[in-house]
Amino acid sequence: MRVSYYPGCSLEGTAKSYDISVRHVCRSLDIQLEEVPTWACCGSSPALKMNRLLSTALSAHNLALAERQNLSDVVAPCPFCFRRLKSAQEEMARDPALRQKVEQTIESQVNGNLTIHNLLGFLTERVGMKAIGEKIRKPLTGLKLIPYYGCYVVKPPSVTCFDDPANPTSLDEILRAAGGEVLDWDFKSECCGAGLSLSKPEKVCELTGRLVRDAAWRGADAIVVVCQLCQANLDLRQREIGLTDKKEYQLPVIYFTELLGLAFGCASEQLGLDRHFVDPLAVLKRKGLA
Amino acid sequence: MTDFEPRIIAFLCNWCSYVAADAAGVGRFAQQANVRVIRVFCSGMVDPSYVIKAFASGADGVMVAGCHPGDCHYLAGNIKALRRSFLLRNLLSELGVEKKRFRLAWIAASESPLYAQFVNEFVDEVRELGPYLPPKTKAAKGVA
Amino acid sequence: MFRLTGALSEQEFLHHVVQRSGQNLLECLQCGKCTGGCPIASEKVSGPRRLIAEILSGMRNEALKNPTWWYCVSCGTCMTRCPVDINMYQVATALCELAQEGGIAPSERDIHLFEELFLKSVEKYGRVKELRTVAAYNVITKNPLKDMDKAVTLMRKGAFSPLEILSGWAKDRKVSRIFALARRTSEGGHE
Amino acid sequence: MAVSRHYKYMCSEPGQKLIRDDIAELGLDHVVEASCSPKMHEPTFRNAVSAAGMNPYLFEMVNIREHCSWVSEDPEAATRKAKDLIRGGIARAVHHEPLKGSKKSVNPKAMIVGGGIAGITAALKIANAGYQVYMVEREEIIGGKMAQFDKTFPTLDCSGCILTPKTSEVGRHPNIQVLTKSQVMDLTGFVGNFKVRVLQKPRYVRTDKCTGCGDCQQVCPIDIPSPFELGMTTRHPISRPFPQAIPNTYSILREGMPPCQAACPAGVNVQGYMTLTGAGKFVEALALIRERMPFASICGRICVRPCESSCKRGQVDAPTAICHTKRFLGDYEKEHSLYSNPPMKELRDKKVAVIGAGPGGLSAAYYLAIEGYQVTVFEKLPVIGGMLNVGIPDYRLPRQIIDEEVENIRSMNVAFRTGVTFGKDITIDDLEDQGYQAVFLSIGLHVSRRLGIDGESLDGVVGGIDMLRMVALKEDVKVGQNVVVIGGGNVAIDVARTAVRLGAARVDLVCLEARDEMPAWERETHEAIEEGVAIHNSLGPKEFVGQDGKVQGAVFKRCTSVFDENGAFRPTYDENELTELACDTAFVAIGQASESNLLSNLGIELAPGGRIVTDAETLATTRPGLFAGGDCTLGPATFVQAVAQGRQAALAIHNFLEFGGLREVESKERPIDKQLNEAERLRAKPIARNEMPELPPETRTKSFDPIESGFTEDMARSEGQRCLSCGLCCQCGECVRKCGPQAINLNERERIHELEVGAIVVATGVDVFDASKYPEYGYGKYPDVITNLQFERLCNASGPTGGKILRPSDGKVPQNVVFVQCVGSRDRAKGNEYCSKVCCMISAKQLSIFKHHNPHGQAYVFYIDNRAGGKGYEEFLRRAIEHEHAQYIRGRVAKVFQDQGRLVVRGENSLAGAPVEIEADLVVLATGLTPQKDHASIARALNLSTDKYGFFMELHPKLGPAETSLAGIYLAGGAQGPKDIPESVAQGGAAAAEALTLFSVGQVEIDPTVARLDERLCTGCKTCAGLCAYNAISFNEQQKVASINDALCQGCGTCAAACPVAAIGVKHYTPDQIFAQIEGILA
Repeated sequence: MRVSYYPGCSLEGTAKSYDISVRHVCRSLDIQLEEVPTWACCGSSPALKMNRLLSTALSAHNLALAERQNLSDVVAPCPFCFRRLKSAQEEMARDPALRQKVEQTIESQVNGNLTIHNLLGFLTERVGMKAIGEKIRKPLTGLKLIPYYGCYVVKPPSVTCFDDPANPTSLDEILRAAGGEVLDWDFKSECCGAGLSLSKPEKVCELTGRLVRDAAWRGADAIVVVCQLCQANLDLRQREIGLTDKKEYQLPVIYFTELLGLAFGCASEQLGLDRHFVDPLAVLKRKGLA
Repeated sequence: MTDFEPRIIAFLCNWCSYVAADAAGVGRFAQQANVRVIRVFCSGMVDPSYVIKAFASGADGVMVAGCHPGDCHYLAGNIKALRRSFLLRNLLSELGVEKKRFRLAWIAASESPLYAQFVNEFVDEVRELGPYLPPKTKAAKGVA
Repeated sequence: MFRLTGALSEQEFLHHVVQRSGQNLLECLQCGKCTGGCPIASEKVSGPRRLIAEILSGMRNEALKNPTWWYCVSCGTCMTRCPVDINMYQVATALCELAQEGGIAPSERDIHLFEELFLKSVEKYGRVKELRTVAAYNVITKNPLKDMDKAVTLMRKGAFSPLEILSGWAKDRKVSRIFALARRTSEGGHE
Repeated sequence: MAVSRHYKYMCSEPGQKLIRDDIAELGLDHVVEASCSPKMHEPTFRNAVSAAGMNPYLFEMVNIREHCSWVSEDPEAATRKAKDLIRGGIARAVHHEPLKGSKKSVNPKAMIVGGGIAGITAALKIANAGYQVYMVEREEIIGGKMAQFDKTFPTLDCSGCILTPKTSEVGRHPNIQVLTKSQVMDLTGFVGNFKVRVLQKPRYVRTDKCTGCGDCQQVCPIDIPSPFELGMTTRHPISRPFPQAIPNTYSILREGMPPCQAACPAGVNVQGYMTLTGAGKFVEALALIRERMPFASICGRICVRPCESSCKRGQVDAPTAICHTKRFLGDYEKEHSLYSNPPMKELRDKKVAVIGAGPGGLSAAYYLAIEGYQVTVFEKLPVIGGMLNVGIPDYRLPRQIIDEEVENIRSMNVAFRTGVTFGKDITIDDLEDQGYQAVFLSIGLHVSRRLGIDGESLDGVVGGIDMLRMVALKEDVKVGQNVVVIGGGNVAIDVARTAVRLGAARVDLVCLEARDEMPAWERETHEAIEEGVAIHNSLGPKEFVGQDGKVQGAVFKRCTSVFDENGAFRPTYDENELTELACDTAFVAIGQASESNLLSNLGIELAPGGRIVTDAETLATTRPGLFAGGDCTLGPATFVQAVAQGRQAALAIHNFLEFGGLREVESKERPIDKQLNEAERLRAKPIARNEMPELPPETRTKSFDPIESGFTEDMARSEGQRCLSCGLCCQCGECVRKCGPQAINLNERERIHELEVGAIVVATGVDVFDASKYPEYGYGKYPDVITNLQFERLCNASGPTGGKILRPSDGKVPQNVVFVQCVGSRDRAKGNEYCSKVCCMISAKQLSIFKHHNPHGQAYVFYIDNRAGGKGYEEFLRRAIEHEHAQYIRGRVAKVFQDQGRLVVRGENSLAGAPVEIEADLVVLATGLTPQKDHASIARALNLSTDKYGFFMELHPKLGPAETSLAGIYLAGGAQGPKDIPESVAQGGAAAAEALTLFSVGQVEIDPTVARLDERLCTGCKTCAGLCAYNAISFNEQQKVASINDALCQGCGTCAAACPVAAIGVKHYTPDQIFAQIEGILA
């Protein structure tokens, strides 16, 4: 299977391990990721807030680039990129005047005929659990995992059209398929503070603190994420959270693709698992997984 | 004296005061739990001997309540009760019952808060008086 | 004292927000389910319900200075749960644009700064240069050593290379042009 | 005790089965059940034990819920109480005997109290089922509050369009009799057999004759704020609220007799003629006066004016100048020669003699002449008018005025014979011989009372009224230079002022009374002082001194007090403190007496003072055919009293001659409250009292010229317009004269109907909270702050603005309308904690209507919560916000104020967290619903209970919402609690279904709990028989014992309580049972 691949800025920056593991997992599943040539940033939250047209135009620009690849599907591992692409395509379809304005801005046509996937959705819906299950070589037996979806992949459902925003289960299914022990919790799609990491770190600590504490209380070995913002916010703030609690949190925050890669039998260092702030390898080793 | 909890018998007319007492319940108008209600058709039905009997049997107070004058379900039974009460009071004082231990009241069906208030005031007053101790005379014997 | 006289102009602000956002705020029930679930709402940040109340009441200044839409991380929780399907991003965008047009200074300078730097990076290179943006932000906010310990750890682990900051990146002229065209259309394009 | 069981839901089927099974299996013969009130479930359990074959009266129920658990805060004490009660119940049950009730048929007629939409619904359903219905409505029309609404929510149906078909159906339904202006007085009987007394106030217009043409209201001179239009426009007292009203006839709003008329001894319709005068209808005004006072000109000059003292305008500024206005009318008539005789009956062949041509005699002659009698007036004096002529000086009442009024009477075929002394020149027997069939004696008091002190016979000491008479008859009166007048009454003042005019240099008036005790009219006294009369108070005459038989002075002693502690005339003196006044003439004006020797020969009863004794109503003396009135029966009385008695005598003589008996005089109308009310204060037009122009003191003492020169036409009219119309309708008769079908009867009086019905539906509805209880909202202060009911009228096509929403202050179309919610709802401090339920929707509806009228207007609503619980309600409310763009501001309004002439509403925008002010053109207060103001009297009349607000209590809040604790009485509509129209209609239907169920069953079971007599004990004292209110006890003469009729006995037990030998007891409430219960409780 060949699909367009839109990694987004982070995946070539701080979330390198996400990119590495994604590519690895897809390769294992015989999916050929064809990176959208000269893709640009989706504008993310700042563009969305500051200028609606610009925000839509940036996504449309990327869609136009992707359309030229002549593939029917595009996959974006970054949930926000995914949402922006999907939202732009949908808004233009609904509002011809907007589409016209956007096309004038990007100076090219957008057909709007791509199927846009987030990675999680792509794997569960397009690839299927059966195909994933068949590839498991090293089940994650004994690993207690907290599935954390974050906001962007499921909310708002009118845009994402994916899973249940209040209680999503796709990640659970994948982790279970990979042989992990999935813990239930109520914060699957609660916010981590997202783009406030830099400007309002205290807000991020407040939001992630709740997540980390509950995950620790439930006895998780790791929090599994699908978003690089979630990963960063959860991974980097555990010391501050521990300071208020007079506790030391060492809860690894891992991309689901990294775990899937492990289960597929890949070596941890090939997946980027050694690049996280809170070291996941100790736990994985203890469980005999790394 | 503070531990004393009086026991009071209340004869309530079926049409007004008993309804008021029921409505006081529905409206949750709190009352001290010292009053024991006996339903009668009309305040005019309350024979003076009932009142005397109550005191003789250990009541510390007795109240009779009926409809307002002019509102009696039986035209004027309450007026008859009123007339009778003057004589009854005299009789009671002969028996050593303080005047304050007996009360006649007009409480309409609509006056449930008033009923609760009346009960509470009467209980307080009788509590103040202390227990009724019948004199060991022939008067007490006469009605037993 | 906020006084209403029934003048048509009192409804103007509401109309602008409704028009730009495409969201019929008159439908808002003021139920507060949005603010109840809003991750950024706090004692200091009112959250969407109150923000809409201000817009509905014609309280232009209060709404445009309300930090809520600055804080908004577009998590989408509010609109996921909204009983009348109000899309708060659109409202936030409309307010941001109206504030810019009205020359109202951003109530949250640090957020604004980060977002500016972010977009600057995108405008120039077509993509956001994370480390460079962070470093610029820390320098401008006079806190250059912020989170340095973490950066060092991550660098050591190979999560990223410090060279990224220094290395010259190719400019994306196409994206710069999109920025320019979008700005031009936005400025002149609104009714 | 065979078995004791505890079960949580004993009234449920499993619970009842438990009882039935126990009766069957254990063979129980008595059952005691402790749970809720027997008022609630006694019938349930009686049925249950019956089903198991036990007599229901062997069952006893103990109330431990309403009387214990629900009212006790101490669970342990409550448990003790419950145990005591249960013990009592058990002890009592032991004495229960099997009883069997009888059946009584149900009277299949219903009474609906209240003619609003709930009552109308109930009435129509019952009537359509074929049963007779009485609808008792307090107001003049049916329709209730709904008739005032413009549209209904949420469909915006026209309220009138859906209501009027219903009201007209009621109006013409053969099974429904509507009693308007009626109220329930009291109730006796029981379910199926009620007797209700209904008080019906007069409509004054007969519904069967009125054609609704409206001619009457065109001539009605009075405008009052319309209650139906909530004061936003005026109506005439004779009117109908709107053209489609049912009954579709006119009626008159009259509060009762106004205080002026009530105060007038002659009962002159003051309000009537003042109103007519105000409207410029002078001739009609005079005719109205003459119905009770033939002498407007005279009365207008000399009346003591009790009317003015009681005039309510006096509580605003100054009383209406009634008397001067009346004088104007009389004078106007003379000036313009407008007099014509009143309509007179055909001359009868009956002669009546009037003795004495004073005011009483003349009045009698006048009214007798109208009735067609041949009247002859005999007068001792050479002049006609009695004391008017010889007792009142010219400067107060010119002779010419008297002559002219007498002339009018003469023109009515009344014969006058002057110079005829009764008792000397003519006797009663003579009169009878001459064919006079009745005689009215009105001879007055023309003898001066004497002091009885030394020197009284000295030359120069003269009786006061003798002096006045001599002056009047132009006889020679010697008045010296120094005059002393003794007396403190009006006669004394007249004498003193006459003496001044006759040239006395110094006039001293001496009286017993202190200045403020003097019986003379203060105004007269004041004028006398102005004219130079010196007043000496608190002096009693001791003697006259003189020389050569001529008076030279008078000696007085200090009077220490005039009246004793009971207010009786009993002067005491200090004999040591003497004062002497020199004089050459002394007038003694201390009172008048009759010629007692004349009266004593008549053979009629006389009072000790020599006055003739008469019947108070008919003025008949003890001699048949001889009537008497005026001073000779009353003692010194006023002119107006004498006139009143003359008319009274004329009516009595007419009755005597026409019917041969002394018929009771007409029934009196109830007088209205003397205290000024707010409505009257608002009605008071800002007109100052007109002052009577009069001669200055220095001019007037020079002659006997009249002091007062009279009112001008304008003055009289403006006085008429100062009248507050206290009685509302003034009964001027304009409408009566105009009404073609002669449907109006102003003499209609209240009536009491005694109606027998089997079921009663109470649907008395709601009132609207009085918004002026929120002074901070400015209701009543600012005309543009109105209630939502007023707003309904503003929208209504038949309303005060013809359906245009215009603000009251200037009639402009409002741009900003601010609705203020919860005015009188959800406010414990104002006594209404409850939610009125309908106001949220009313405001949403009203602002929608407003926006339809004025699409560019802006509506604001201050609310606490939007309560839109009903089908389509929330959607309607959202439309108001989303489509009508009403700005809803969450927060209770703090204040409504005026800021530089603009109304401003201030409150918190609690959702935006900031106070806000709104400039308003119109503020609409969404006033809450309250019980009717007369809820307490309705509750007492029908023995119903109410909650603490005054809403009627239903039998059960969930399962008996349309029933009351009294079987046969049902509830519908807002009287039970705030409701909207569909709920009221639904409950009206439910109440009708209850009544119809009763009628359909046709029978009710009568409690067998009636009195029972033990004949062996009965001593035959008959105490019981006299006490029984139902005549159920008779006396068996043969056996000498009482006998009780079970069918009549109601079981009240009064007889039992009174029986000295305890021979009577009420079944189920016997002394044995009560004694056992007492012992059980106290054990």
